Amino acid sequence: MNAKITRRHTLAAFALAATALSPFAAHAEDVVKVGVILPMTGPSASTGREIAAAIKLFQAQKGDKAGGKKVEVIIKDDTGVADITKRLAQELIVNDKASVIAGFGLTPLALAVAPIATQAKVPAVVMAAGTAIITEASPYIVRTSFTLPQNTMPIAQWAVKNGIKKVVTLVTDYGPGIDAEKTFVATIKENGGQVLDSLRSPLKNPEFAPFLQKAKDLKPDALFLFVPSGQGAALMKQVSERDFAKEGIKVIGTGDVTDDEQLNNMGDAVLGMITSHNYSADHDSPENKAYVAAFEKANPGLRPNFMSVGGYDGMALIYAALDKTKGDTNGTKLVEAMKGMSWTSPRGPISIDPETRDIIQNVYIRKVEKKNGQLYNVEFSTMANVKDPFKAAKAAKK
Amino acid sequence: MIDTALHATTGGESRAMAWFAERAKWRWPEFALWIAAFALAFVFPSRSALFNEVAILALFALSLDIVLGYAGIVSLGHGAFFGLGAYVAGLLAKAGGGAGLYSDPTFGLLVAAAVCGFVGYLTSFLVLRGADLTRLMVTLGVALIFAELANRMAWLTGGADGLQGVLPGKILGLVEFNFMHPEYAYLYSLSVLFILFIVARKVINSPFGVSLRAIKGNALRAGAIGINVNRRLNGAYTMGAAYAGVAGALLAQTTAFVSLDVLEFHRSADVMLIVIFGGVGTLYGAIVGAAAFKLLYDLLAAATPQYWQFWLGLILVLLVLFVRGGIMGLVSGLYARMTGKGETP
Amino acid sequence: MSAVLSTKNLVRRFGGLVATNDVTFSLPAGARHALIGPNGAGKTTFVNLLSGVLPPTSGQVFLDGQDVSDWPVFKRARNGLSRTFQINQLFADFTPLETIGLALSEAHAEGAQFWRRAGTSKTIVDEAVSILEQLDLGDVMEHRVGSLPYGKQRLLEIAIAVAPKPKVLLLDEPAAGVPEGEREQILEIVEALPKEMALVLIEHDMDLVFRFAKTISVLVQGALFVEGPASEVARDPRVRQVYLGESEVEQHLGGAA
Amino acid sequence: MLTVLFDGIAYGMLLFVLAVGLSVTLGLMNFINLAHGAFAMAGGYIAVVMMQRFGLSLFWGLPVAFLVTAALGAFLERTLYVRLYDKPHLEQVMFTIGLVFMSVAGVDYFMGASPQIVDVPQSLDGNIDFGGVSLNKYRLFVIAFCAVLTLALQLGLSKTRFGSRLRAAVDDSRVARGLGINVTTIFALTFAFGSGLAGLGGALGAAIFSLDPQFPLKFMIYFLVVIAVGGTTTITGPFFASILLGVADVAGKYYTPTIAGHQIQIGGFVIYTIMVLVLIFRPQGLFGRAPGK
Repeated sequence: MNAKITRRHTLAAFALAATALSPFAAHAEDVVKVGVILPMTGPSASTGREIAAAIKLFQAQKGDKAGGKKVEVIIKDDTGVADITKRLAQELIVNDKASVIAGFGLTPLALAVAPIATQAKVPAVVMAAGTAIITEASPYIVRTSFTLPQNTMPIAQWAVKNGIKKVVTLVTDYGPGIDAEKTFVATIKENGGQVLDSLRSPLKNPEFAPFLQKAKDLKPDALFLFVPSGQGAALMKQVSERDFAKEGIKVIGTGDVTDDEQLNNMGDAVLGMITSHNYSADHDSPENKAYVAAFEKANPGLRPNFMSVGGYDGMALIYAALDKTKGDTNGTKLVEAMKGMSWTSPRGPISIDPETRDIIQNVYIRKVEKKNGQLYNVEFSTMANVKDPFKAAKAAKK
Repeated sequence: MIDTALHATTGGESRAMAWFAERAKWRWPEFALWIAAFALAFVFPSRSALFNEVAILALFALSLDIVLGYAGIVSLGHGAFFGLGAYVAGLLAKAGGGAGLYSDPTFGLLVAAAVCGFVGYLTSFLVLRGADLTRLMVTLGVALIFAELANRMAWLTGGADGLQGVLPGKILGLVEFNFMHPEYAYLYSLSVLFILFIVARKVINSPFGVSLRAIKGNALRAGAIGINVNRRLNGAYTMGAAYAGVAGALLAQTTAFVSLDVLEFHRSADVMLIVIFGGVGTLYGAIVGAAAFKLLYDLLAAATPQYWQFWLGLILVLLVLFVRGGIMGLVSGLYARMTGKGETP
Repeated sequence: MSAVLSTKNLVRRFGGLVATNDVTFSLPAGARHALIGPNGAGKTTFVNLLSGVLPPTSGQVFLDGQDVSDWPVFKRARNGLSRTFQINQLFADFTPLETIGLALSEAHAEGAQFWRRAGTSKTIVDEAVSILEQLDLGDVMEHRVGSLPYGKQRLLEIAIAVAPKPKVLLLDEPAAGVPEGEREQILEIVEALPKEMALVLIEHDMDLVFRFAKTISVLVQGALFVEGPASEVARDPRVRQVYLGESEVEQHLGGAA
Repeated sequence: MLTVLFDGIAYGMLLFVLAVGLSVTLGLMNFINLAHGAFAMAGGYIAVVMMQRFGLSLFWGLPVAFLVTAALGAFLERTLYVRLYDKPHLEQVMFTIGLVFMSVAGVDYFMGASPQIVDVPQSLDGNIDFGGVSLNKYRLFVIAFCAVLTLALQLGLSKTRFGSRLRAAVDDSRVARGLGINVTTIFALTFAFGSGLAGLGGALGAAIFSLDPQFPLKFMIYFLVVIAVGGTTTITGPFFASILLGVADVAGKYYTPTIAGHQIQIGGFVIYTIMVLVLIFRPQGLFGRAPGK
């Protein structure tokens, strides 16, 4: 009697375990799964949150149908650790039969997934990571965020035009930072400028003071800054302490530094700072006005930043590709459909370069100003249809 | 009195021999555990990527249990060897380009073990100075210096972008790693874990292993009976380092990628947590702890991707408040009750 | 007779305090020696210097004629210098069997073997069992040491030190804390130790000292005060004055006379 | 050059205020409290809430941060920590890491994942010239504040009855108990005070580093470094260790030696290399006493 009950219990437990562990075996033919892998916890959590919010907003606005099929988004947290990203990608493709994977908060996370995308022939839409080389790692990688050379070149050219001759660069010491540094330095040097020093601060570094002090002591015309999304506030706090303006040193950077999400927290010290970037929440277009309003309504207290539009446009691209293939989820066909796709995003007109699968977009020169008591990056100059300069230079050499 | 004692020796020796044999005997839950572990590959092949992570983590935890649980060296920098092993195996597989000796996975494991064992032996001399807090910080410092070196040597390691083009060859020249079949990678990692576990179990039950427990139990007495305490600890630390290197190598081979986070602080901290969580100085604690930790994480992260850390923290806190000796403390208590014996020695 | 253990001008200071003051001392093989002195005379420090637990500030220690002053504890132990501690130093999670097995495998230089199971060497196991039975630990040899009664633990403390058959054995208050009824057993065991083993007993209990020791050293304020055959030391008036409680000495002298 | 020293000292002073409580708990109760950083984070967020929600200035945020975290510390000490004093170190590690995880996720839940910034009061904004060197007013304030605090701590420890009892308890808690000193109460008060100091440091530091839920994990290593280098038996030890590390860290990042035409960034190595070297040559820390007599 007792034994029987125990055995029945054991069986039940097994069955339970089996359902918990096995993939959802039955899935209807008319569902397309999009596996999104983002850092939702850990140091890069804010990137993940912005993108996840944008994806939810997109689906709330546009519905869950594309190419005649239901699009189901599965969001996973990789905590920003590469081997977990890779495993999640593998599970999403093998178990959940995801037709597209997307997300990828940091460069190594995207690169870790590249071999899988290639082997599985599944499109990987990069919504955040910004090192130039990523799209070269697999023919199935398509990017809707930006590349750092793309965002850096315009500010470098702006600096040259505005009579800046001597510069110091300070970037975070990892892939994107080095990309930004190289692009900026090359552009300045090509135009006869002088780079006094190139400083790199460790990725995990709460204290920027010594680097900033060194930059100040070198007395350049301008200091160029790049830090990843999330560190801008801390950096600008310390920049404002140093009083660069008094020494006649202009502080410029990519828009990562004056990240919309944190801009309001940075205080008046950042007023007047000039940066170049692919997106500002202040971008003046009906698409963007609607986007910002809807985003802030769905996420009170959170302003959409450039990471969020990467996620939003990534979804737009996936939907459009599915529409074009009429719901065919063959990865090669999807990537083909994505190539050359162009549409108007909240950030302005964008398209996918058919050659490199990287994004072509306008890059704006902006200045931090106060509007209705809030700080915004106000765009005042546009560089239209910028291709990733890194790959453009490579193509030119060939 | 002595005379009577001498006469009373009948049977004492055989009883003693039997006691030693009994203590090292394999018990049924052990067989059950390993059979279940191998069976998982066939029952749930689709979750094998997760199981593979568990197996690698278990081996990593096992390596720390040798150092922490048996040699009693508190290390908060064991990730140094894990990362070193991963880079060694990754660079080898990259150099081999998917074929030949360099890309041979077994060769990669052996070289990783040798390199990490050697570096472990050298660093063991630094680590053995001082008490718990000092050792904690020296190991941590060494690991952080390693991480910074890997970051600086981007020409070799790929720096912050990670090491690309890691192409491990066929396992034993027969089976290819195939991401559509994560169970191959899992079975590979699990087999390595199993073999190294048997080796560790044998070593722990050897006179050397007994002397390690003695040193941990009472270093003063251990020295007074003629044990060269430092030399034994050098040995244990070397072994732990080599094991950690193999775990790192497995990660590099089965994910075909190495990034800087193999050397990050959180690896060392997590693995220490896992060993304590599972139960220190039990060997199985490392394995059970790794499995419980990963599966818990997987469940919690699926349920609440943003706030899983809270629940994991709560479990750790409750476990310390209400259970002694981690999961193995719980398990051996239950086992003792089931078999009606006292606690297993 | 040459000395198995000796010291030359041995000094140990702790800051300003001189715990061992210029001690030159020698112990012949097979000695039955007692080291006595009032509280704080530096007896335990002296034993720690002999066994290598503490390094000397200056002076030398010789074991079998060899200068071992900078040898660590384990090396002296391997060369035949064994000791017990005033406070038990045992492996609480071991069994007595395992403990003695370990001590023996170290003595046989098999302690670093890692590729055979402990307990497979029949000579060691047999020897361990016979030692345990001699010291009345046979019936508890499979019990956890931490759970043994204090008296048994004290016996094990001696057993560990005796097991490797040392040339010199330092017994630091072997009967300390042992209930009255069990002291006799410890004394019998000490008395029955092999003749060729040199023994040094550090003890407060004068019954024990005078029953056991053939020679005695008296340590006062870290320095050797008096040294000589037990009967002479007992009669020495300076010793009476400085150290021995008058009544106790009288009692022993009365007994001896 | 002077500015580098100045920045380093400011950084070191902050580290000291953040870490000193941990040093005392470790020395006094031999308890490894890895959750110490969580108290610092709590202090920082309390200051943020005071300033953002209630519009108070940082000057008010500091004492409130101190008091609230001290109360929190006292509460947790009495309810949770007290059960762990007899447990092995490793279980203390697991327990306090568990607390860290809970605090990280908890703060994330209530305050969000993005970094918070504390505004410096108007009067401390900007720089002043000091003999040709321009010094940041807020950092100057941090140095002055921490220096006064350290002096007060040192005086409190050496001159008051409580201080002498505390020293006795740290020296040998068994003997102190025997002398009729109520070690339990002393410890509870010290723990609360140490937590309060951490909270204060968190609030002070929030205006220099940004504050986010990862704070306890990010700074855990720094705290441990300070204590390992400074030793746990005094408060001057951790103080000098903090200053040493602060200056070394800042200088290591400022000066990049050029070897064979390559700039070598030593910034990432300096602190850890110093620590490892110190511990190899003085395992009990630079200022710690050797264990035993």
